[in-house]
Amino acid sequence: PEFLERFQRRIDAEEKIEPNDAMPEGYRRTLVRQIGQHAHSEIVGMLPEGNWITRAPSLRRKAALLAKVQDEGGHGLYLYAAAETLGVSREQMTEELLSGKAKYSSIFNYPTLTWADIGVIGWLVDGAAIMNQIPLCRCSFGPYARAMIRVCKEESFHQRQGYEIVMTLAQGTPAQKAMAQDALNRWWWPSIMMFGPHDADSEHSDQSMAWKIKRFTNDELRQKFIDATVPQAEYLDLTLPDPDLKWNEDKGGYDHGPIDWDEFWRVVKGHGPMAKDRIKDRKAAWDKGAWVREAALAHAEKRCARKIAAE
Amino acid sequence: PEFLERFQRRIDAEEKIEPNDAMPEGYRRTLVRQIGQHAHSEIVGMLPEGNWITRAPSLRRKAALLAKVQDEGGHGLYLYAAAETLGVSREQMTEELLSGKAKYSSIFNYPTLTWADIGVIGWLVDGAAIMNQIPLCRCSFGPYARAMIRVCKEESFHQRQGYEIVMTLAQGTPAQKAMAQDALNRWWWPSIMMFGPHDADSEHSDQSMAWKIKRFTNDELRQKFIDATVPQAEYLDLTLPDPDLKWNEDKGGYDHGPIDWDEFWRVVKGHGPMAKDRIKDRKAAWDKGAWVREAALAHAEKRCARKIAAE
Amino acid sequence: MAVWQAILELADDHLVLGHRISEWCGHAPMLEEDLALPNMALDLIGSARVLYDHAGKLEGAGRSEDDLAYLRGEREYRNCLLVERPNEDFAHTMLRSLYFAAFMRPYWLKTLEISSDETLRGVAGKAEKEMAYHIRHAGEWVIRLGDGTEQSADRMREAVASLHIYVDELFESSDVAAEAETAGVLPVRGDLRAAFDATIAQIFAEALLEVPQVPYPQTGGRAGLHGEGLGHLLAEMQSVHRAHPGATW
Amino acid sequence: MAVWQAILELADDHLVLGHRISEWCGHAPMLEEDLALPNMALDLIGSARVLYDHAGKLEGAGRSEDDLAYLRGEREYRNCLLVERPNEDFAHTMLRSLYFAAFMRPYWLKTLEISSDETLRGVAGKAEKEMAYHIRHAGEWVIRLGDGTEQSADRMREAVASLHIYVDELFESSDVAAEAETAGVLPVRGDLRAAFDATIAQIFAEALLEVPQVPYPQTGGRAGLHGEGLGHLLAEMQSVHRAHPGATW
Repeated sequence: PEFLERFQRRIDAEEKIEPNDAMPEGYRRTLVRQIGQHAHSEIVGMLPEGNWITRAPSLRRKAALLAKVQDEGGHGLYLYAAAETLGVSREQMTEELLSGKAKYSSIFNYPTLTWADIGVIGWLVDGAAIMNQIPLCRCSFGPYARAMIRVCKEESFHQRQGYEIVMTLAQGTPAQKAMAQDALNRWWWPSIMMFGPHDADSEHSDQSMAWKIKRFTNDELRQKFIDATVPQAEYLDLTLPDPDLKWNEDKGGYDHGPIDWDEFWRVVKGHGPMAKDRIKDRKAAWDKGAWVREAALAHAEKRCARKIAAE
Repeated sequence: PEFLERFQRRIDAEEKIEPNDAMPEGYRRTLVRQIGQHAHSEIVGMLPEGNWITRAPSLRRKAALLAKVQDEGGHGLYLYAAAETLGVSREQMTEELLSGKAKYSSIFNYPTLTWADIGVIGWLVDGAAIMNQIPLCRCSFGPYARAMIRVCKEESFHQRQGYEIVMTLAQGTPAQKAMAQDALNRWWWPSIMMFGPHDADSEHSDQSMAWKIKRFTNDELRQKFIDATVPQAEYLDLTLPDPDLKWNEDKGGYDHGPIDWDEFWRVVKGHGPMAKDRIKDRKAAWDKGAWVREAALAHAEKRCARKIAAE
Repeated sequence: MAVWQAILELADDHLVLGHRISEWCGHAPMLEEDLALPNMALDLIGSARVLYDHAGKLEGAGRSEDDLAYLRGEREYRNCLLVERPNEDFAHTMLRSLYFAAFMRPYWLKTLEISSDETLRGVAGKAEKEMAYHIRHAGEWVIRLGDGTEQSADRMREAVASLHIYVDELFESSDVAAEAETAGVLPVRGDLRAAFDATIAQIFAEALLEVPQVPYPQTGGRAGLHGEGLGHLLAEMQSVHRAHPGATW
Repeated sequence: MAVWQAILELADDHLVLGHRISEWCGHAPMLEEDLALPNMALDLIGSARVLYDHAGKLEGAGRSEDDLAYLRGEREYRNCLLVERPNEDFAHTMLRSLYFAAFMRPYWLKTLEISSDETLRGVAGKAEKEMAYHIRHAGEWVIRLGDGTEQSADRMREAVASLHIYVDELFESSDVAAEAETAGVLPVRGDLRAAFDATIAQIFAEALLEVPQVPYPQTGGRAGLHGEGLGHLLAEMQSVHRAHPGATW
């Protein structure tokens, strides 16, 4: 209890907690879960966008998309590294992902159906992710905060790129504009849901706020996101698929229609349209690569043995 | 020797030899090799055409191509059955194919590069096959002769269908006509080579002629094929890629330019462009299907055991 | 009015499943199946052609069977999700065909009985028999694999776990289907559940398989909300046709 | 005059190999390779873009990089056969990249030295360094797998047996390439054999691999005589672009 108080005082003083510092078990556990989920999301997130690399309609877009998906892998890599500072190995986290024990962002269990999805994902999904992640750059746990600074910089580049793809489509042929509107219709609500349940129904929030792992509530972040996105959609002359969306002068923000929480929980619980396919896909890649990882290990050992023998 | 004479008399009297009849070992061996090769050719021949089923440009053509490739599988099946009457199992023949020990028609080691190839293969490759096979309907070995009657009927349907595809292309857009001409350029010489080396260089011919396994020489069949094909090409306003091709009044047939025998032997010896891919492809399918074949066997045994137990 | 769109759903089901099965061509586990699989594909593509032709005529905009098959994108395809599922292995492929045929056989029988559309009754008369064959052929394989080796039983169970979540969608009527049903042109999909369940129950019993509970069935195909595989299937299927606009084949 | 076509051959090599490598995306054997493989693909596609752009300008018919990449069919592509070979497994993929880079590195170095074409010297200056990295990265994997486990050594030998037959084509000059070489725009391909052989010999020695004799090398890519895989690759790659003629992306 005394320790907990001291710890909380450090947090309140905005001191960064570093891996070798003493920390409450709950703090550690929360971070391992959150960073792990975040890392897994980056890894699984490579799949829906990766689905369009081989069909990107221009070489410029193909290169940009490849680079983006690569960045996501990079985010995964440094998030795993941040989690590893808390004593959990990448191997262990990978196994938890593949066994279905660990979660990842539900948004990636929706399919990418047209090229426009690539634009809209960049614009909305990366946009929502940034809203969530900017406060994490000031997270009390040092390695996570530092990883997030780098992640956010790249994400905001992706977001601009996505918006630009959508703009090109919105200003393109009628078929292209329809494709953009269709993608927006499909991704809007899932993006809104990325901020999680309403504050009243959110489980982990209070303690995470106190520990400064979290700094804004789900609803606060969702509001920011909507307020930022509505004028962007208007600029593109695209319609957000929510007839209840309207400016509320009093609160200085937009009101939105009711969220379909049944759909939210269905997908969170692992019944999203692509849920099985994503894990099957990752598992197939992992299993198929086993012989390569084994060979790399065997070779490193041989080399090491030779070096010792030569000394 | 007395036996051989009696056997030859039966052959000369155009009697059919049946599986249970006594026959010279050489006769049996020649037939096993030839029927086996023929069966393998049908099986491997499913691959180059199968390559275009998923891309056939109209539903009518897609259905016709599927049916054609299925017929080839059917030919393989009854040719294997004919070979089995000579005491060699399908399993054994399959292993010889996959190990590279048994040969199949070299023509299938060329790739199908455009949709026009499907037309030209039907027209030329099936056309050449029919030339080779019609005399086999009178082959001295009964099961082979009977199988060939059925095969020839279907092949000649395929040949007309192929010619009709080429005709549609030749009368289509400039791009389609160019596609047809290109395919003809690539398949003409390999088709001509399907009849094998010149008579002077042909190994197995004489004995096969005496045994009435073969009834015409390679060059005779090649000449028939060329004479039949030249007017068909002219009718389509397509050019056969042989500048030396011209009518010879004296022999009442067309003369043709020199055949590239280096190319012929290269491909026969297993260095055709698709040689490795074809065998790899067949082997992958065979290996991937092992568990299915095992399960079918296991189930049949279980069922049998249950039936006995119930009696 | 919306009848042609309901027929289009049927046509898409048949073409997409036929195409998937045709992907096996030359790569089946045994030669007998290299003959049987194209047979099944041909039945399905044959029905698809008549259905597209009929839908195009009812639409009245001059679209041919090939226009409908080759010039619509993934969002315009209206097939159910089951038929677009990837081949995976022979267990998945056979189970997918069994599910589809176990639904379509009573569907066509009912069409014969109730439909006011002569062309559809014509398709139904032929297809009903084909579907009976598909049930028999695929069903026998499901039994063989389910009650075969340990490995084959595992794969069969895995196929059930993968594919059963797409079964409920078969019985859902989209708005356009409901219109066609009300008009007496096509049977009510939901009415066919008992027949389907009976077929599957019988085969699963012999195959030592359990019919799983599905709390959250996957749907969306009738609204063009497909999985990620269909786009690749169509990209390949339409590639030559689209590269030569307006050509005749 | 034919120089633009010689540059097109180069561009096709780079795009097709880059595309093949990009097919791995999200499916590499380890996360580090999920970063390294796109890097290699990006290098190649980056070079392809400059080369297409340059070829289009030299042709003078107003064709853009995307026109050249997306609107030519399989018979018009002029890449060598090596780069279109399927990914198969990680051993094949790494060996394919090693062969290509071991050829391209001296090619670009020589371009820097002799070419009269400023744009090409620009590409060469950047690409030479990238190819050095590809040799290092792919070469290290060839060594690790060749001298790793029994299984990995088998796969590596199998990759060599599959791919070495496509090596000789790298050093063949097509007619258009020969023109560009005579004009002093591009290096003579055949002159680079010694550099290539030295790179491979060194890596194979460490990887415990033998350089096979190839009595019948496979060629034809420069005449548009490809394998059956390229058509499928292009069907997929060009599908969206071709479905929307004239659109801007």
